[in-house]
Amino acid sequence: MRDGVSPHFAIIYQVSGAVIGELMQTEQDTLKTTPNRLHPKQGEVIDRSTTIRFTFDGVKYIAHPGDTVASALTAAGVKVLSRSFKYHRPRGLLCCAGHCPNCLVQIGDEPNVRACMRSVEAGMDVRAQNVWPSLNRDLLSLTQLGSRLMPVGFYYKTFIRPKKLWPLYEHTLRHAAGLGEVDIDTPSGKFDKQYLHTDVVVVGSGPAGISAALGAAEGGAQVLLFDENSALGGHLRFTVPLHSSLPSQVSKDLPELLEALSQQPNVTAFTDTSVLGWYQDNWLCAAKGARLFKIRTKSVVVATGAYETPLIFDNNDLPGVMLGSAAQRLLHLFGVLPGRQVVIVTANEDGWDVAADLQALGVNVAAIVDEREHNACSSPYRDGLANIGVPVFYRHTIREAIGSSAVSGAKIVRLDGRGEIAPATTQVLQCDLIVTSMGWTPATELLYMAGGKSEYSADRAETVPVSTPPGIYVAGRAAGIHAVDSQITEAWQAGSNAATFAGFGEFDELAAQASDISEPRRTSERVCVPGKKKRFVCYCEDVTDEDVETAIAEGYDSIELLKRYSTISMGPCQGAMCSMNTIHLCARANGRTVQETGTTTARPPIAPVTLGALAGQNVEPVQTTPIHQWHLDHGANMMVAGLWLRPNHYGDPAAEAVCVRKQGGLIDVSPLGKLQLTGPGVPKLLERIYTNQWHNLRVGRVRYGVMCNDEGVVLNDGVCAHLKDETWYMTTTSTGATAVFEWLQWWLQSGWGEGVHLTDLTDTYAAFNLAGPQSRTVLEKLTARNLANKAFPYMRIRSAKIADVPCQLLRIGFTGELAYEVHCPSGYALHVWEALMDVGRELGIAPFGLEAQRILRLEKGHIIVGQDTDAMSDPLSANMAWAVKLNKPDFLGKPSLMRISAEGPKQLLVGFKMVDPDVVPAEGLQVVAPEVDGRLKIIGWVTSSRFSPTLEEAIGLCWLPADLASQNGASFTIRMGGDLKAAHVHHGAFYDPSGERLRM
Amino acid sequence: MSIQLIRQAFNGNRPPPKMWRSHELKEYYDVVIIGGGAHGLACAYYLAKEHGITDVAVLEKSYIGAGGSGRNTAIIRSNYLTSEGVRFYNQSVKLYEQLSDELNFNVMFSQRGHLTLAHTDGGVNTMRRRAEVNQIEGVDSRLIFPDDIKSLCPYLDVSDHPRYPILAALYHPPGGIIRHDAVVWGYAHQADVRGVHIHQNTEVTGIKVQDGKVTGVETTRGHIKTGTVLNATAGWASTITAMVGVKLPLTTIPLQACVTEPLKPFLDVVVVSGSLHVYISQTDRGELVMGASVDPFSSYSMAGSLAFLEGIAGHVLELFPSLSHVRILRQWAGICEMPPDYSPIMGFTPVNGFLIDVGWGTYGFKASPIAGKTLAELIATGKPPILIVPFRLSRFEENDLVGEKGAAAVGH
Amino acid sequence: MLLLTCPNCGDRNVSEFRFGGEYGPRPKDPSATSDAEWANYLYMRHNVMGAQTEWWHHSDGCGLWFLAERYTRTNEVIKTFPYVKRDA
Amino acid sequence: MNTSKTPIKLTPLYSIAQRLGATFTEQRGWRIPEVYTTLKAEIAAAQEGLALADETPNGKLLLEGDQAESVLMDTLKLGALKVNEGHDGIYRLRNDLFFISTPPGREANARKKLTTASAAAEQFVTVTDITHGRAEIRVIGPDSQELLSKVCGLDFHPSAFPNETAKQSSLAKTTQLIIRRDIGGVPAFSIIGAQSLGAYIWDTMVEAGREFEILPTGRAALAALGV
Repeated sequence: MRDGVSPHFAIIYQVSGAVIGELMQTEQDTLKTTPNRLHPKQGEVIDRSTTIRFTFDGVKYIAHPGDTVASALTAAGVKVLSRSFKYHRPRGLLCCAGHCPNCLVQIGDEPNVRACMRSVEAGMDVRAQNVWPSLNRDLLSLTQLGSRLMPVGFYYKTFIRPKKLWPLYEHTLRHAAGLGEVDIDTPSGKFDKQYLHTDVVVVGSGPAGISAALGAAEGGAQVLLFDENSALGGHLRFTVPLHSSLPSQVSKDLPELLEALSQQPNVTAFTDTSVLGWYQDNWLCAAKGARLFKIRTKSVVVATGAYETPLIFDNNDLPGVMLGSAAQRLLHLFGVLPGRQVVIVTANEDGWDVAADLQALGVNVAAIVDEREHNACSSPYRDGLANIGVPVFYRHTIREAIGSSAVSGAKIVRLDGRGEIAPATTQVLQCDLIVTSMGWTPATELLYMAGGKSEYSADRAETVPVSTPPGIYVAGRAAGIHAVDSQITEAWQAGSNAATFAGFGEFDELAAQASDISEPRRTSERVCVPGKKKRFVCYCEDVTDEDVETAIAEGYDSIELLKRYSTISMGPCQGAMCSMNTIHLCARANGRTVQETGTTTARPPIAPVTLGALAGQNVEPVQTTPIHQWHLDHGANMMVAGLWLRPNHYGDPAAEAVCVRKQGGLIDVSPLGKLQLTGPGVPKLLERIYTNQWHNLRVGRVRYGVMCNDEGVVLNDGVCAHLKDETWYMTTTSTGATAVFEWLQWWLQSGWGEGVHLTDLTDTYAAFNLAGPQSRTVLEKLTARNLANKAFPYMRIRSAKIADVPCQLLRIGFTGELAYEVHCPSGYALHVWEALMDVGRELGIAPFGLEAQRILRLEKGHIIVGQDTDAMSDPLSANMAWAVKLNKPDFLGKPSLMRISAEGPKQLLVGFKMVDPDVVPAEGLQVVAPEVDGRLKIIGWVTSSRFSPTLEEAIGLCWLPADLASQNGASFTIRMGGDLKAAHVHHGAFYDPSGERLRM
Repeated sequence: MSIQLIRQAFNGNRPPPKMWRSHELKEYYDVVIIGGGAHGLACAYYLAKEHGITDVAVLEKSYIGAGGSGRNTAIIRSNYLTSEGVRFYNQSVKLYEQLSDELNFNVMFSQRGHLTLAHTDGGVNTMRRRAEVNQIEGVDSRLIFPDDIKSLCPYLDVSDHPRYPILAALYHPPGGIIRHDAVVWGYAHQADVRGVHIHQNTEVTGIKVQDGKVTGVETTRGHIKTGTVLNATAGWASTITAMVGVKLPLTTIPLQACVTEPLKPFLDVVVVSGSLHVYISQTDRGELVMGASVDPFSSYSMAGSLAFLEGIAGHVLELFPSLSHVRILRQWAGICEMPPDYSPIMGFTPVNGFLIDVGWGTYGFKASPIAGKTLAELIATGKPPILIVPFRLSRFEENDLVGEKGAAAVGH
Repeated sequence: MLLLTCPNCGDRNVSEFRFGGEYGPRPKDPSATSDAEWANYLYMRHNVMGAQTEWWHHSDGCGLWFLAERYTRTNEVIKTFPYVKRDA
Repeated sequence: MNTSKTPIKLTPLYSIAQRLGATFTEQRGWRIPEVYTTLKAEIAAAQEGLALADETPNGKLLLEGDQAESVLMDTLKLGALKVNEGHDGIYRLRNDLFFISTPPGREANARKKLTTASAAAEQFVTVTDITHGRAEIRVIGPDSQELLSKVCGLDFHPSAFPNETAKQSSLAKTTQLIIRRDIGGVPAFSIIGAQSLGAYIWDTMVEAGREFEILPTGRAALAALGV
């Protein structure tokens, strides 16, 4: 066994009397004592050598390291830990295993903590939840006075009229509901995740789980063993298994098993780790504190054990009513007495074990109430307990728990020959603890998620697995096997089979078949004892058996409808305590069998898991350009653009725009998509994916192109340069780069790829656009290349060394000015940028950001795909008809565009100016036309708008009906606030419409 | 307090009235509705109530509300992008506002307000566009900024967050949440009262068509003769429509959701973030109900995925950093049939008598009352009401898609 | 999490892949299609609850677009295979 | 024409190293951290714990084409490689795609050689230098497998990911090429991905590696380790 395991046998016997004495002296007025703490005993998990303090609702308590909040409070005699969800009834420890809602508390800023699972830490601030004003005097419990008016689903039938009062009712309902509180100042915390890969996963480390792990590891498989408890061993940690054919040996089972495990290097064990779910292809998820594990395994052994099933009887939720296994956990793990005088209610030998345990540790067993006949009991303690005078009531059961906020007695009743309550046989027994051991519900969530199926066995009154998918194995109580020696032998085989499935060893058909284990019935079919008070089926939601009957009578008669209407099993326990009992009640009410009634779907997570653990370490990719730090150092205001962080401006975007027009500016456009296409097939491909012509583009030239999908919708735009004979260089929009790359890969790989290789160079080159009348002058100082207009005209590409770095220069730009786009290898980016800035600064060049670029491009009437167009826009409508050549052969979108062309676009994207030049209509505002009835009809909308610092007036782009858009100067109105503002259509660029400046 | 409850309280052992009854399958029904969800049951109810057509069978292969009706995150709103969408959903909200009263069953419509967050300039523009369209169509909806967002929802992190800053939000006061199952049960009850036969556990296995006209339906419980069949099966719509040989523009994709343990109330509005693919609200019981965008690939499987939980947890904490200790209790999935233009497909098909109410994607539950009502009118009168004309199947061939698609995709 | 076998890289978590939708070839001669045929190609889908042939892209891996056959009800993958151009 | 400075190449992790107070050295025109903390500590981290190094200057070529394999075999006398296998810095990523890793500064020569060879063989093979396009970060040390298991779903056990193999996968939600390149028996993995994501990957690894006391490691320590 490798790390991850901390054997719990480190027993420290010495009680540090001095420390406790000191504490008692100084704070005896306020500090609670621990009257229920037993003497040290073997197997306990607490460290008695030290004492730590914590508070519960402001009162100070002491605990030992290893104590849970619940065990420490029980040691101090605290019985009420919470109030119920609907009626605010007092609730105490029920399962002590983290499966029920009864001990949910707030610890500091953490809501809904299971007190029975959380170890005490010094200074912990534990508080009761959902109580007002306090746990012991919760006025909200008055709601039960009206409980007859609040049957199941009462809220569907009330507060309907008058309608206007519903918000008030709702407010009251909301504030009475809910459990723990979220503290707005909770820090985000540190969480992380880890992927694990293994051959076999074993879930649950009871005798079956450990044995299965050993069986699998022996075969050579790597095994991961998980347990939600703080130590390995499962029920062997707190039970003395006597129902074995080898009674003298099994008491040593756990130490032996743990020893064998520690010798086995192939097993890695994880304690305090809840397996949360099974997902497709044996993908498991588990949580250990702040870490989430994602596990890929070849096979799984489900050794998850069973939930002890509560009995439904009058006041069965009273603090002091506890499951047998809970009492044993308190006794053996924490040395805590759950009560002083106990009535045991049982239907199996497990109840007798608990009785013997309690008796031996000084609890007075007031009675054992066994619903079976005398001769059905085969407990080895039977005679011993009877001999020392423990009263035993065979063929009896409990009728009612007596007490107001804790148990003070038990009303028991005799059963007649048919198992019905015999009239006038009630007796009252004094006690402060009622322990029920009525049987088990196998914990089959994981099995069901994996596609396994169970059937109800009426003989056993339990469900037993009947089919498991390949690679999934079940062992131990989850498989209906209760006897420890059978658990160990069967589970070994299950583990071995799991290893075989994972590819270790030959499959042994005979050995693989589970032998027919004959198990005595341990579980009672009696789930409910009728009575006159409240009997809770579902502790989370305060649903009683009468509620279940009422719901079924109303028509919510299938288990799924019943669940949704009554909210049974939808609370924090997720059905662990109530699902089997509900199915029995549902079956009975419908006159059907348990098997016919079926179950609800098992859904992850099996144990509640924090959002923090699921989120893990914060990993949100961020892309930065090679000169990111320069931008930060120069006061850039950064903005998020897709995954990129880019400078929006450096302080004054309008001034940056003016500077570009007057002298020049430099913008970092490194995020542009850059794709290299090589091979003889490139021209043919370009013809197919762009809407315009490409075969005639000569080397050294650059052309603008629009890409559409087959719907004719604009996907992307950019330029493509013919670099060399068979080499082309394509640019795309920055946020569309990945999508275009995948799009091209798809067409290349699905039939259009002949003679074309595609390489993504987006990150290989940084790109800067140097724009403005001075740009040539700047560049000339850094290169030997002839930049004269004739040698290097508009829409051309040239290789050149800039500041001694080999670059590609593209004479293109979005700004409408003379401009050069410098593409240089990314590693040289800062060198080239700084060289351009150093030279440019003297000539008045300044850096500019995206906002200035948006102003400049709008002045030119250039569109931005994705802002001015959306997922419905075609290029013919979006003012790009000039880039569509419908007379060339097939290309993407052609049939759709042919149709749009034939029918004529309905809407057109067009420029506009405002009548009032100072009014800038915000992007997203609607173009409207008043109708005769005064209503407004929407006829278009504004996609882009800015105040142009160059023209000193508001300009923009908008969608308009085609007939209106096609009339230059036509008037229309834009709705702004309550007013309608007049605008008129503007055809062509707002600035330099003839395009002289970029051809200078 | 309702008389009904008081009566129930003091009636002792008398069983409460049945919400709906079981029936033998009849040989003939005037109308057969396939799918016992909110849409199918609402349609049956309005057929009976408003058009006197009561010889109606609702066939449900499982239990009523087993599909999307019981698996959605119960958000109701009408702040859509297009006029067609806004008008349609506004009528739906109006019907929802009266529904508790109309059905005499409290569906707990909580109009607590709905916030759609914008994290980028482009997002702000889209929200403004929606606010404007909404206002013009008479729907209460407006753009608000961080100070107002903070006061409506103090737990949201509106600080200068590096990754997904909250720049603005579309605030839609009439939006809210509802008890989704109650809508199903309420309609089922009132349809049952009016004579509609609700057949649960009755799966359709075939549809008979003669000379281009529907003549009957085959089920696991036997054959039914009818001349009118409505396919209201949402995620399964393609499988039912394939029975009459018609192909639909649909892809079925799971949509997942999850719920936390109950918490004391702290979140009073519905919060949605498109960029982070998350929506979150707190139920009256105190649980947080959270959903995301549809799954990354098509499927009819309703097994949830871990990737969904991981993703939504990260995104919720991005918005609400103080929720890291809050525990997820349960996850689930439903299936959605996504059309290409994010708008429903309602009305006639090439097969006479076979009508569809499909293409409901992730926005079907919100439309239940108005979809039921308009389809009932279509079935009763044979004429499509003006509200659903834009949603006809033939729009795809006519190249006249609905513009909701414009806002849904493309995110530069 | 579903495991998908990239014909190039082998078994990987499905989160490494991008789904490309149900397989449906582009009409051979788009200019000869009717509006209905073109709409059928663009929008109509079999959307079967059963075995579906579909496109996947190993986007976080080798960049291969390939085909898979998968049961859409259970997500069980029957097989994955590289696309082979049927006729040039 | 005036140029004041000699061009120097910077990696996407340069600013991070500056902030950490690294001393720098030059490697084939690249400015690269020499030492971040102390040479001794960095060597110890690599040998006994976990170290993180910026190896972006390594040359990186892509060789694409159906005949790429035969060109490689002809020029380099290379034996056949299966997908994911590597030899002498040549890794097969797909049937028609190879990744070639060279020592810093050697990429131009390698490229020329391969281009000439494919031209001579009249094969349609494309050789592309992507050295500047990819950040290359190496995690070194006994804990490197465990560190990677926190950010990537691949199985890093030597049986599943042997030395000198290369896989492309998702790491911290980004696409990365991961090559196992042990150093003198110490496990080590090179993570090669878009340079624009380099700083993000570095920060993510540092955060995930905190529990292992991960230490940035400079050129000096790598040299001492024989890299």
